[in-house]
Amino acid sequence: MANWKKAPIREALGKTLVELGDRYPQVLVVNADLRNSVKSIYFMEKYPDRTIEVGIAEQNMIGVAAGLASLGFIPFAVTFARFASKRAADQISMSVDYCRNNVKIIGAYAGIFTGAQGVSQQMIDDTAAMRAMPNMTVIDTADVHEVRSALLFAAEFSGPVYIRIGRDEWPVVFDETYTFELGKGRWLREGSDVVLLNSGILLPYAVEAAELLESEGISAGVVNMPSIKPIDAALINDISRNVGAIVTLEAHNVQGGFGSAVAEVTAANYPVPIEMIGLRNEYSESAPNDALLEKHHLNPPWIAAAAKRALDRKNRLRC
Amino acid sequence: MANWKKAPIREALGKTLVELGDRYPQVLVVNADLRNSVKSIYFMEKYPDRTIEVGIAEQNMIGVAAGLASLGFIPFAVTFARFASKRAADQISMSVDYCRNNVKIIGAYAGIFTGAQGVSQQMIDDTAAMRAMPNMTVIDTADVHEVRSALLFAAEFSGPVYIRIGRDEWPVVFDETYTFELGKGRWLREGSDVVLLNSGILLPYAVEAAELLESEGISAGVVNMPSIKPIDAALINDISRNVGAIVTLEAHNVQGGFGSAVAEVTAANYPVPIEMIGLRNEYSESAPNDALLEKHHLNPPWIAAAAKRALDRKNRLRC
Amino acid sequence: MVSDLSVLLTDRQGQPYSLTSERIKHLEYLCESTRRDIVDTLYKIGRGHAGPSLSMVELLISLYFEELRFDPSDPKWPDRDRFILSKGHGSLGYYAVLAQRGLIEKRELDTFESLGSRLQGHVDSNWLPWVELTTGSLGQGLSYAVGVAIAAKRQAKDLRAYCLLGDGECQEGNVWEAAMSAAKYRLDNLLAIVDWNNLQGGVTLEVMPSLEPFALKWQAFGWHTIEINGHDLQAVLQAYHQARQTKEKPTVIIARNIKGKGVSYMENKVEWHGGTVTKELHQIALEEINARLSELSQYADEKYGRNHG
Amino acid sequence: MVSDLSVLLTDRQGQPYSLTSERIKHLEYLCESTRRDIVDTLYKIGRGHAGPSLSMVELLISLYFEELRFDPSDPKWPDRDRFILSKGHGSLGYYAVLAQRGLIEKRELDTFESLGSRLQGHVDSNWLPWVELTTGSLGQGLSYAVGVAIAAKRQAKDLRAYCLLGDGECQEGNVWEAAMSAAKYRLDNLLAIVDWNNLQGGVTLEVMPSLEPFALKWQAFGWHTIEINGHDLQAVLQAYHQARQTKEKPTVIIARNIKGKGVSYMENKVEWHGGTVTKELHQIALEEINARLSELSQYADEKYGRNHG
Ligand SMILES: Cc1ncc(C[n+]2csc(CCOP(=O)(O)OP(=O)(O)O)c2C)c(N)n1
Ligand SMILES: Cc1ncc(C[n+]2csc(CCOP(=O)(O)OP(=O)(O)O)c2C)c(N)n1
Ligand SMILES: [Mg+2]
Ligand SMILES: [Mg+2]
Repeated sequence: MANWKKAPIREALGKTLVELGDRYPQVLVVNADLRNSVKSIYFMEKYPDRTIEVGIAEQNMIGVAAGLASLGFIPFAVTFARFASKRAADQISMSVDYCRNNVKIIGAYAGIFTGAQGVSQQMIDDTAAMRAMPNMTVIDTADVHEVRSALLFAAEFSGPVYIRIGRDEWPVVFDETYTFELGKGRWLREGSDVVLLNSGILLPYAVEAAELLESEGISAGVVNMPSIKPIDAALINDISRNVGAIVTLEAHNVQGGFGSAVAEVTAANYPVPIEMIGLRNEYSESAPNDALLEKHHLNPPWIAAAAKRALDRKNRLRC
Repeated sequence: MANWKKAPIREALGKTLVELGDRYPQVLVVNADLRNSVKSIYFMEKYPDRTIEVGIAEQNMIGVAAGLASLGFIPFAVTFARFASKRAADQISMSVDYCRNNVKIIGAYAGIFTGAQGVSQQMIDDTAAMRAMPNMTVIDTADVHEVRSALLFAAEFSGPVYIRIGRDEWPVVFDETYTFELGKGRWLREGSDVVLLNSGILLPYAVEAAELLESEGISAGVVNMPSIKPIDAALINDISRNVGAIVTLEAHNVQGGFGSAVAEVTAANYPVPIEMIGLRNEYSESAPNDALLEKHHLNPPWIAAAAKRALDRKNRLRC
Repeated sequence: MVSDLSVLLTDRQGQPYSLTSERIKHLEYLCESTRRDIVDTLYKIGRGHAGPSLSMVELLISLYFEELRFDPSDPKWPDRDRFILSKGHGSLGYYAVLAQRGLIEKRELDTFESLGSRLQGHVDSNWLPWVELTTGSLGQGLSYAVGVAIAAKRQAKDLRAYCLLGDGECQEGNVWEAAMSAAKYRLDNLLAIVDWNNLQGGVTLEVMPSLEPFALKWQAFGWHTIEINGHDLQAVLQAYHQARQTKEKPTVIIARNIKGKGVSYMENKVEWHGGTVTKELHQIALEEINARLSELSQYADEKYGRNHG
Repeated sequence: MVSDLSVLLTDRQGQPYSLTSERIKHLEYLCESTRRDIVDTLYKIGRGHAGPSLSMVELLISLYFEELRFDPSDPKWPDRDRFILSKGHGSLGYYAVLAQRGLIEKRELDTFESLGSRLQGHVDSNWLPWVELTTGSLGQGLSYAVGVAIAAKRQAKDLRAYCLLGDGECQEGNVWEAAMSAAKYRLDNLLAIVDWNNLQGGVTLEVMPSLEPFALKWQAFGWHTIEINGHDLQAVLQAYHQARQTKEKPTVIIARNIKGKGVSYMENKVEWHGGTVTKELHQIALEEINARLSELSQYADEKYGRNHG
């Protein structure tokens, strides 16, 4: 098994916000009383005059950010994914997405690995809501380097962006040279029987599952696809045609999220069997990450089992 | 072409609410200052004491409804789909869906045919958000009879329900005997080359498209599937296996909605080509319905063209 | 007889000017002319929110003819004041005011709500450059205006943010979130104007949650409040002026208005929130408005106004 | 020396009773015992919101031992009063109070936030039947309580709805929407209690939007307001009593509290919103609490209290 170094994801968020502040004078951070948790406190300490604090008022957070953007600022509205996506959903739809205001919405504490605090601090259906908005760019992130790179991208990119970000100490898959590319997935590992197509924080487990499968003689590729919208249809088509069996992975409900976005592409081009790893239309609970990984079947053995199911179906279809 | 009788959809909503009031003493209606538009005014006139009016405050509307449900009432929270789904999304997620409170959320003015009032009174991404919630039942409706039947179902059913409902005079496809069945789709017309799988208000155009296709020698089935969640996976599997080409129809963005739900099922079982009719990741605008049907390619000729594309792909896959 | 009202104000440029009764009469004329366009368009198109549009005519005419700083030739002039119509369903009235001010052509009103028109059912910044923010989902405009006002302060720009809200709209929690943060940031470059017409969408008012004591609410949220009759142009202009003088606090003008103002059968009638006019009703409305217009006709000339960029 | 405080109240059954100083002392004992459980659990589990939990101990002990009507043997008794902890992150304190009251076992506290535990990180009605509504997304509880109160009135039930909110939580617009509708429905069977500890999640208070003048806000929204020191048990009980006497209006108790109350190094320190204690810090906390407990030990006996269902 891979022996991962670990690094705390929210620290990467906090530090990268400071880096953005250093690089781009137009970048502001808009907080809704979660600076300590999401680590935007670092930005506030360095750039108090570029920090807006609205208190516990996420609807206002989004509207204010839209107004700030209209004068040329690049506001990063940073809070937990639940509050970032759901608490101000109509404001995001009207004042940000429809109007294409240049607001960056950072959904920290996305998914279920959020410090054992339970359902209200987790978020498993934000991707579904955000990617259904016509103008939104939706990105999920896997490790500290992808977090940093996605944030840098968002500052440069003109238009509304939503980024899902985890919280805890987490395996580091990439390194400093990693660069997020909009609308592009990337092979981490070749494979010809089945491809594990990941978006977000389950990436290390995809890699481990591929190793498991290899040990059983199954050639499993691993592709990382942080860009959920726009999605890399060309790469998905390649995989569909050339490999023909897919497992999608996300820390999100399997209904409506990344897996669903992949299924849309395959259905529209080359239909192939897909197994989806994620929350199986269920909420999670308060518990340590390991326990949740196991409970929700997000562990490498479960991923490997899903890969075998996909492969089986592919083989059956082919005869 | 079919020569449809027409009937105003929001009248059906208003009248059925009264019928619910007559049948079920526990039914309440919770309004947020849209009684005139959504026609819950009829209920209020007959049952003022069973009407709650919160004003223009949809977050409170949902929370109040949850509280009312906790004492055994069956509250119908009725407003425009935009405000019903997006303005209180976090409240719905926490206080209704997660807690399985017995609240019925009625999203009137869903889709784009909402009286030429423009984007803010339309709603094209509610299905995506609502169906990603683990406990929500999600229903889209096609005509006045389906509206009525879905509302009757919701009152009987225990648990959170979201129903999409249109607004305008609209072709009547069903009759008084029509009964909504949870998790069930229904054949309106057999077909062996391709199936038009509809959820919601585009149904008459699906039927017309099938007629068009017939005149061109293509056998197109029509299936109506108001129950988006739970979805009729068995029927979709039948169609996938026995027909092998699908066109989905919905007055919703093609990303994340009904079409996407169908694609999830096919990918998980029998992958087949799907073409999706709906908003093509775009917003609509203020205009008469006919103009919008044409602009967004929701008309029978466009549907027929999509069916041919799906059929083509099926044939190419089969050689 | 026309006399000097002896009201000395300063304009947005800081220049003193005296509010003469001619000037007021001229503005009154413009208001009635705007009302005519509203009812004509309503009749021609057969759709629109007449009551909400007629209610705010004086507020908007005063803004666009006397108060707002903007460049008529460039809707996106960076230093313009920002006006946000948070009650976006007042679109018809807003478009008629823009037409009156010459920012769009009057004949464009005939395209209201038709395919491809810039005049969407609710004001829409994707279609019409004079609109700062698409609204129609009530309760969102003030937050945006707060963002504008904070941004202006951070950029040391002298521009002001103006936001017009409905009274019913103030039932939205979003409005109070915005109000709280505006006070916190001491946004004296922000003016909220509430078109208080004591009616919203519903049929009868008694069943709605009451917003009173309304001024007290805003005061408790840290705002300076000014209450006026919002159809009294002099009061409106003085209130705008007073708001500009108020420092360290945002100001809200509570304009006590009449929904449907200026068309007798529409006044204070919730039925005229939406709804369309028959030929007969249109005639009645026109007669009423035309009568006032002819009374005011001697003040029609631009020379009585100012600021005709 | 123990003397009659000569405070005559009526209980939820309408029976008069006199608030003796023994009774108060007994409640004080229970509060300190609850505090001990809070810090013990925090130390054992290594997670939890200590400051928000310690802040509301007196409010909750008074509720669960003196005020609320419920059936200890049946959490779902239909006629029970409904208590909604809108500030769901105060879970640890809430669980400790339930344990103190014997509604859950004390040893269950050790399962806090572990897989399958009924004691979720934020109070959760899917897991623990004593919880009426899962919270943790701030600002939602009051609306639910409004729904309960309206429902009770329509069913002519004598039950009351109680909702405990954080002060920071009142920045949520949802709270003001709920407040407005509660006034409209004249919900005198609804009591909101605000745990005003003048701190929220953020590091420094100056940067947060101020909620003051807080009582004025509620008054402007149509509520009866009572301001008390929320650690003074007598004041708390009198306020609950007064709220029950107030007719035709909802009441809010603004309880001026101290975040982290009872553990010296936590008091008024926003650092202790979350965060965990070292062994040393745990010892210090225990010493402080134990000292008070031994002072109060003579009032430990149940006989000083009442309502031990
Ligand atoms: C969030 C939201 N909820 C509901 C509506 C539907 N709606 C449109 S206008 C209106 C009434 C507005 O009343 P008020 O704010 O007093 O404005 P007026 O029409 O009186 O000018 C309502 C409820 C909406 N547009 N937005
Ligand atoms: C809607 C929402 N936004 C943000 C948070 C994150 N959060 C949890 S506790 C807290 C501070 C709460 O402060 P206050 O209401 O004063 O309660 P206290 O901790 O002081 O008792 C915040 C911002 C949340 N739980 N819900
Ligand atoms: Mg009004
Ligand atoms: Mg607090």
